[in-house]
Amino acid sequence: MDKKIIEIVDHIDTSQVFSELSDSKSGGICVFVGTVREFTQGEEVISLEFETYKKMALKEMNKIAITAIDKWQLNKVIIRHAVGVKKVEAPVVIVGASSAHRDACFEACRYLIDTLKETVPIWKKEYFENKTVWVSAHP
Amino acid sequence: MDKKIIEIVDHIDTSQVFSELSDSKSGGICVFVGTVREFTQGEEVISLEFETYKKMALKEMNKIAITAIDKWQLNKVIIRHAVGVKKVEAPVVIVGASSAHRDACFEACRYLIDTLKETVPIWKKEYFENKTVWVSAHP
Amino acid sequence: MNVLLFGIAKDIVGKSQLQFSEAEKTPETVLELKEMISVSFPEFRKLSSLAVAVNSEYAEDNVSLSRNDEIAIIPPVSGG
Amino acid sequence: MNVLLFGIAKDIVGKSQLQFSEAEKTPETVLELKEMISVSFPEFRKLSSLAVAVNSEYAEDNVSLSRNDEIAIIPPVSGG
Repeated sequence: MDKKIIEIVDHIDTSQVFSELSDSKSGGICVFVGTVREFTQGEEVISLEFETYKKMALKEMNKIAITAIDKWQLNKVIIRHAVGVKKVEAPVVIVGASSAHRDACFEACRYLIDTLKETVPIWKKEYFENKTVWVSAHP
Repeated sequence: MDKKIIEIVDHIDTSQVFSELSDSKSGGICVFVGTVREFTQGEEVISLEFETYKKMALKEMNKIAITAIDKWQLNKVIIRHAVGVKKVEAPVVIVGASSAHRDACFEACRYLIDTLKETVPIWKKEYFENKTVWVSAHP
Repeated sequence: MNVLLFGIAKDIVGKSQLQFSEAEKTPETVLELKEMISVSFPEFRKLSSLAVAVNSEYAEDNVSLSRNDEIAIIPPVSGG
Repeated sequence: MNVLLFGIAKDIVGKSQLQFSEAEKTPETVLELKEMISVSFPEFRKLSSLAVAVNSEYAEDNVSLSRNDEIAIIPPVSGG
């Protein structure tokens, strides 16, 4: 079975992730979920909208997963990102790693989300009451 | 609603944890699950058995949660440990933290599991083919 | 030559693809493409960064472009 | 005075509680309790560590014990 789950989906179901990462050689599983926060810099967010260059995003997510599996000898990895409009509290990204010991899965999980945010072609637009903002677009 | 979920249970259901930690003020949720690994130091493990001094364990788990909430300004925390006999791949502990930004939930989650392993009165017995071992009992 | 546009790049140009017709001069390198779109749409100069992907891989400024490549403008990413 | 036993402590003593009858000398401090059980059951000396809880809180060696306290031997913990 493949060690990697790499997906871009319309809706993230968080309930299955520990089953997806379960492995008899693992003693630890670390998962991070990014969710829509109600306030950003004091302003109320109504929703977020995610757009992607899907073909390239999957390629970049795959590179991140392979690098992490290799570096931390992971048994399983998941990187799943949502697209479309997401309301407050909705999960927008889930990344996770399964390994023999906990150091590896914690470090790998952090690497997965940090690197995803740096390299994967996904764009987030914040909807406020009176404006919209493409996050990080401007200095 | 209380920010803390502190429990000792017979069976851990991992499917609800992200709902349990969901919070409109949170942008990140980090969860660690400890599972039964098939091999330890090259020997095949048949099962693990967990025993606890429940009253004291809940008190210690509560202290850990309060310290973490205070230190990392968490919105929600969960510490749930299983007792009884657990087979390979079964979840034995789940800890998680929900916070505005991801640094806090990653650091807090690591603190939760590390401190639980140091201070909470729970004991693990490994069952091998021909022997049983109380983990960490001897130098 | 078609250039795919995403996120704020799509908003700046006002459509999801930029087309260079057969008759037009087309950019020969990534750098030339960046310069051409920044002249036509000065809003690109205000972005935190601007990358280009060729055949769905990040491409350095000196990479050559051909009509059959899948080319995309990659404004600052913000997933997660 | 009853002393609760868990994990390997229960295996060493062979039961889940240690009882000091009214007639017996009972330990007056945590340290005295540790010494008494280590004399009666030398296997305790081989453990990585040995702690005592009084009323479900870790107690230092100098803490006094009374008959009404809930006292427990805490061998090295290994949760998680």
